[in-house]
Amino acid sequence: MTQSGSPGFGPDLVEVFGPSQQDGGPELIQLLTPEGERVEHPEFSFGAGLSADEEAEMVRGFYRDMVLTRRIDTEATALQRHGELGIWAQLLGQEAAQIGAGRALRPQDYVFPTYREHGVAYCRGVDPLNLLGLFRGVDHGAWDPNENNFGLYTIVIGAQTLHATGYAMGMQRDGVVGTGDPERDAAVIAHFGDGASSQGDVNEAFIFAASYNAPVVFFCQNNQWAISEPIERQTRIPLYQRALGFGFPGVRVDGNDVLATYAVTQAALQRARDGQGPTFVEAYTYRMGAHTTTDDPTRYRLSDDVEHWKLKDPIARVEVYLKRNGLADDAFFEGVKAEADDLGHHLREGCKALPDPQPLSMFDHVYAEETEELRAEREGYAAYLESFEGSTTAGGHS
Amino acid sequence: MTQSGSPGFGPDLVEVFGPSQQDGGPELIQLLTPEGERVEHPEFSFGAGLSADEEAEMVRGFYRDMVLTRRIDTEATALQRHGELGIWAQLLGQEAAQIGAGRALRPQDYVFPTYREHGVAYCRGVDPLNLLGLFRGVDHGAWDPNENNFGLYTIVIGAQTLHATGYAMGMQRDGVVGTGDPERDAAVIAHFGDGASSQGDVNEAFIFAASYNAPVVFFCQNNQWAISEPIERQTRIPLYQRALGFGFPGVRVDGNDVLATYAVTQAALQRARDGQGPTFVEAYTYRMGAHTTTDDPTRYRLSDDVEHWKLKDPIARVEVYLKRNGLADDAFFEGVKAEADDLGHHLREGCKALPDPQPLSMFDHVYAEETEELRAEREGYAAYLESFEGSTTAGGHS
Amino acid sequence: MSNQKITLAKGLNMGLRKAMEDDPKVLIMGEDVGKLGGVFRITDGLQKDFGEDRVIDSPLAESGIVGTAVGMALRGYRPVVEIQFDGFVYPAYDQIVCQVAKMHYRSKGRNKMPMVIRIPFGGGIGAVEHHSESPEAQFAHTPGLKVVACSNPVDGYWMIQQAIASDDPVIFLEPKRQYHADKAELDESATPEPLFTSRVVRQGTDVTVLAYGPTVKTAMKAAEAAAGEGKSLEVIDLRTLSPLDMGPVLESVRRTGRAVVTHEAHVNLGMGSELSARITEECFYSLEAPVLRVGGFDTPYPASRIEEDFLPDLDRVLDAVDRSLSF
Amino acid sequence: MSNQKITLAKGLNMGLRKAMEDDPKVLIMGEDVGKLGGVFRITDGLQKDFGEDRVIDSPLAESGIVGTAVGMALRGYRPVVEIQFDGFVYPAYDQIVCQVAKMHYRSKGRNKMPMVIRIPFGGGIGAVEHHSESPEAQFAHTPGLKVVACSNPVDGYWMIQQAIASDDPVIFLEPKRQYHADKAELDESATPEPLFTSRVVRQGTDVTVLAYGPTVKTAMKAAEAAAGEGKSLEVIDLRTLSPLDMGPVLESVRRTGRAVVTHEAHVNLGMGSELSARITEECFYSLEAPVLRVGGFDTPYPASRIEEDFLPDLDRVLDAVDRSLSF
Ligand SMILES: Cc1ncc(C[n+]2csc(CCOP(=O)(O)OP(=O)(O)O)c2C)c(N)n1
Ligand SMILES: Cc1ncc(C[n+]2csc(CCOP(=O)(O)OP(=O)(O)O)c2C)c(N)n1
Ligand SMILES: [Mg+2]
Ligand SMILES: [Mg+2]
Repeated sequence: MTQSGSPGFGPDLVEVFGPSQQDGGPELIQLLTPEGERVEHPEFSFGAGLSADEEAEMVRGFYRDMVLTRRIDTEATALQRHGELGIWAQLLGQEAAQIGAGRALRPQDYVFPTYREHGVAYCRGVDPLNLLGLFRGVDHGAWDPNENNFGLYTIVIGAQTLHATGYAMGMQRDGVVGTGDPERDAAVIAHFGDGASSQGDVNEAFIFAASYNAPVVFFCQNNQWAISEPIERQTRIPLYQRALGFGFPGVRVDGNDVLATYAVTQAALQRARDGQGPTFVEAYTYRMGAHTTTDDPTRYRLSDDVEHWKLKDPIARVEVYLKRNGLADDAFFEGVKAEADDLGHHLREGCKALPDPQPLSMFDHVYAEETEELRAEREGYAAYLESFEGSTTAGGHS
Repeated sequence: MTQSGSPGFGPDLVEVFGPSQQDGGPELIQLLTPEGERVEHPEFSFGAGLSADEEAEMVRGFYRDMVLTRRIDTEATALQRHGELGIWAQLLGQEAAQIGAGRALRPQDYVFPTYREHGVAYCRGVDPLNLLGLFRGVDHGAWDPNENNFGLYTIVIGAQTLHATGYAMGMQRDGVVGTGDPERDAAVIAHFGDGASSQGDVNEAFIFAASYNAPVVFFCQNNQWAISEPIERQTRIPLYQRALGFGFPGVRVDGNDVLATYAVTQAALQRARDGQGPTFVEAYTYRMGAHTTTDDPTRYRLSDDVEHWKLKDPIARVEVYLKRNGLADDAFFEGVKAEADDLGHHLREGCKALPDPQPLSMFDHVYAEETEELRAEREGYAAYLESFEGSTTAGGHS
Repeated sequence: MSNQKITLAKGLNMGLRKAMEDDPKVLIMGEDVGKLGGVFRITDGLQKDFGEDRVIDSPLAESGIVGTAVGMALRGYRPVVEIQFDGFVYPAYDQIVCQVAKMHYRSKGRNKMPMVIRIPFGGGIGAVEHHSESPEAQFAHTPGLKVVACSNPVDGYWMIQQAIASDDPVIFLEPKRQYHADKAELDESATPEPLFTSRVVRQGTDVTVLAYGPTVKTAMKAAEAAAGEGKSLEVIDLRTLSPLDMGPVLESVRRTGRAVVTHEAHVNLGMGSELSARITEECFYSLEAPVLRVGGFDTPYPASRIEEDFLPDLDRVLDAVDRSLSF
Repeated sequence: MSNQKITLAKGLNMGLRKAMEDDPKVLIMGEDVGKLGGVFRITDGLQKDFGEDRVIDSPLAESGIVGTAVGMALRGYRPVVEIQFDGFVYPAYDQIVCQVAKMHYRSKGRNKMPMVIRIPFGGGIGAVEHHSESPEAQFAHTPGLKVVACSNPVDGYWMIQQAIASDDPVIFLEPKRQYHADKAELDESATPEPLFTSRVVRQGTDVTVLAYGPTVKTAMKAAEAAAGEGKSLEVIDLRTLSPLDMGPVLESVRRTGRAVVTHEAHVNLGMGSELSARITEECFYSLEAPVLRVGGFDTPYPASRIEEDFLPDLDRVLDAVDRSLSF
């Protein structure tokens, strides 16, 4: 920011996206550099209270999580190319943000994802095959949201942030906030993107969460793009500062640094569980792939930028760190690779085997208590379908 | 604010509405105290560049404006009590905020009001009788918005802030922003309330205005209440700080101080005209009356508060100031009173004389280019009405 | 408890109170629902008795109210949302049609959405713009929602409880000009009819008049007036708009051969269109005349001084009855 | 300029370009409409040629887009708003029905609202939830809006220009699955029919089939197939949904005595209801059968693997034709 401005109104806010921004600026919380070096941060730390072994075990776990998550993504992308999925929303480059956030959760916490939270789903124990169903077009979400406290993917941008806030208000009423019992106290995490931050719903979620001091963490993956719209279109100051206007804390963490993302999210969730209210976490990252498999980012962004961000790969830095410090041996890396291959196999075979829904299932679950008129419609269509039985084509004329 | 908090997230935001808040807190910009004393502010001043006479003339003008505005309000309230209006949204107590803002405008600026901006309407030269039409139910707005650059009242909370932003974007495209020509450069002012600040639309307006650096002043009259909801329900930090999260300046001005409101709004408008983008002005004031004539505030607020705010009356302090400093004589005050009486007469007589609309006018102006089907509907209804002509009652059966 | 004479406002208030007593998961959310008791006082006294955690005053944001209510419902609560006036439901429209309506479907029945969205609707109260709308057709067009309209104090009492007990989201329309208009005797020990049923409220033989919410009274008055002229109107209070309970309607029209539908909503694409289409499909050979529709004109709601011209009244209903009879 | 074969996407793109060339007040606003040219490339190349001030990439907020477009229109511009997919119009619903639709009325004609809201609509593209909706009935129910749907490349070219030239707000529906489906020859020197008119696209004598947008093609295929079976269908492309152009419809139904309406929107309270009601009112004595409706079922839009079961196809249209003929 420049420091000149009109009298009385403080500094003018121009040029906030200077070159320093590409690296997240001075406010970026980082604990592991792109080069794989551990660094200190005055406020947040990773591994406090853990033995060196425990800590190494956790980092290896993150590494494994990220590799498997990336494999889910690359397999799904390939499946889409082969026509097995209608579309796929890639998370390439956002593995650390998602694993850091996902691993900071406790079982009793609840997650409201967007359509790109494959890594978080994985952390919650959702079979990734279930994610594919939606993109294949066999259903709108195959997992039971209440089994792993992982809500369904939400496609209408930002809508889920209000659900998250309301859910958190429900937790307050259930007495599972601020009791001091770590098994009991719970929080909600709401995922959304940088683009979503412009939706009225998201800003209303901030207002409600602040007004009721709801135990919710607003976890924004700022991957710099909303399809073709750059972050500059949504905000002219660093996005995490949005929270300040609503009266709760906002922080920017290096979303490609799994240690920092974990540490920050963990602390934010704990704040919420303790009854201290909402926090905004901006995970500063980059969408390395296309928006979805139908998008063509070459129309709107420079390959230079992509190259720049390649150097910050979230997995590579952990690998370097583990290797350089002798925290994992070849067997470990080979083991993870083998696991990933198995997962790939599971996805490829499983995806193709996903059964197409029965036409009449279209009428299921419209209501908890089905209406007469819907029943009649279903029966009418069933009779209509039966009228073609025996004829060579599905329909008489097509 | 207390200064303790969770590590890394800054201070906890509790108790932000301590007792100091009732007076607007240290950030309140004030140039004329409730006791009628002029005070200095490091950033804003009133009367710079004016001779003492000119300055006194302006203050007397404000006084007159406020008295007449209050008279519009009390007459309309009385007319409602007498059944001449269906409802009335009183502005009692908000005269300084509205006159300060209204007088800071240039003719080429454009105003987007709520339903309570009677004082601003008056400043724009809208015949207050036209305001009554809407509340009487004879139309949805009788004035020509383009005659005085004063838009129609908007009832859906917050909707007009987006219109204001879009209008300001239009001004940018018309090349009437930042040219340096004071006759040419223009800005928009968007009025809204503290309650409105929670609407998605208002927050989206902030985002669009910031993103395009639109020449718009967001002028919020924080009158502490949205019907029965106190300001604490909408925000837990001072409202003007909302702007900080969107990357543009926000200030809190004493909305019962016409000099300060004028000075601050004038500066904010100038910023906009100069091409420096949006500003948020929180005019800190109090709704002395009911929300509307159908509201009963005794159900939800303490008369003590009302008493407290009575001491800050926006007109009384100017009167004291003018008198104490010998800037206006009895003749002046009597003149203003006589003018107010004339205005009252105009409103009483005019209101009762406002013609009821013709039933068939209901079909007018639905479209710029009327449709066949609407024409047929109108004709059908005209024929239907005619079928009763000559019968004793309007309808045959009622 | 002895029977008492109550208004619609009172019936709704008592029904809400009963539902809150019966089930601690029932919550009320909305603007001014707390100390003020809502601008129409429908929630009067409830916050005092059930506390701020169950009667939740909200920030001024309808999408926020409905969206957080979705979250509450996901957590196992049964939120009853008050929209202050019909014209202010639109900021929440996205949450209602994309989230509330689809959550159960999307989740294969794993997430229930037991939410009631109360909307005071219709005109005739001399209000300014946006305070007299009739948005029902738009919700009835949306699968996943159920839509009902009460027309009288006793129905108000029972229907609100039934709507709250429903595991499906219910758009609950309250004819605001009836809130304090007429009193009726409530017998709290009675057994109400099921929620999603229509009811013949006056028997007749010549023309079937279909109404709901505020127009039920209009239709009854028209039937009264018509009787004086020797015409026998059967009046049906539809009560449920989605699903429609076509049974009583078809039975009636098969007898009378004629139907008039009346509502305050715009005629074009209003409930009357759907009723006309269905009646014609089902009773084609019984119909002596096309189904006629009497509703709000296809203009924005006009200034209130001419709203009585916009709104269907007994004369316009009778005019349609006459046109039907002379077909 | 010589005639050329174009797709619907191209027709719309050319029409937008022409409108922007003809009138400097025409602006385009929306998500990704700039460099990307929109997710369907309908605005391809326009930002490059007309600049960022006229082809305005917006923040991700539909209410914001429409609301600022209202302001632009008040300032004298003619904004053309792109909504990325049908299912994402709802966050802007309030601005559309309360502001866009009512501004001219409220202001007694002093504020015009020459805005076009383009919505790619309908299904059949194998998309995920919210990308295949048909929201037209809700807009057609709203006085103050005009609603049209194009069905082919040539209409796309002309209708978008006519909509932009209209001083009233127009909801402009584009059948997204037709964007790149078929090509047609465009003669830029032709004189188009007026915007708010329906068109007989195939003459016939036995049953009138009414369609618009994506179902026009379905209806044409059905007519083709029916012809093989000796049944003569007249197909009308409605083109305008509000106002309806009932002239050609009534003329046709009076001849055929039978009508089938087909659209992708839910049948309940869909355009078919209104057409059924009006046709029955106007042609009561000519009708040999009730108007039959073939549309999307009254369920949320299903998973795409079964969307072809949800959507009306030529078999379901022919089934309705047969039912109509055997009445
Ligand atoms: C209300 C709404 N508008 C538009 C869209 C279309 N759309 C899908 S994703 C997207 C961009 C989202 O960007 P961001 O929030 O940054 O998330 P990201 O995709 O980058 O993860 C858009 C515009 C939508 N899904 N919902
Ligand atoms: C979208 C919408 N919701 C609800 C209302 C009903 N309503 C009218 S005024 C009001 C309170 C507004 O409070 P505030 O913004 O503080 O303005 P004030 O009335 O205090 O001037 C409410 C809830 C409305 N007009 N529009
Ligand atoms: Mg993004
Ligand atoms: Mg207020």
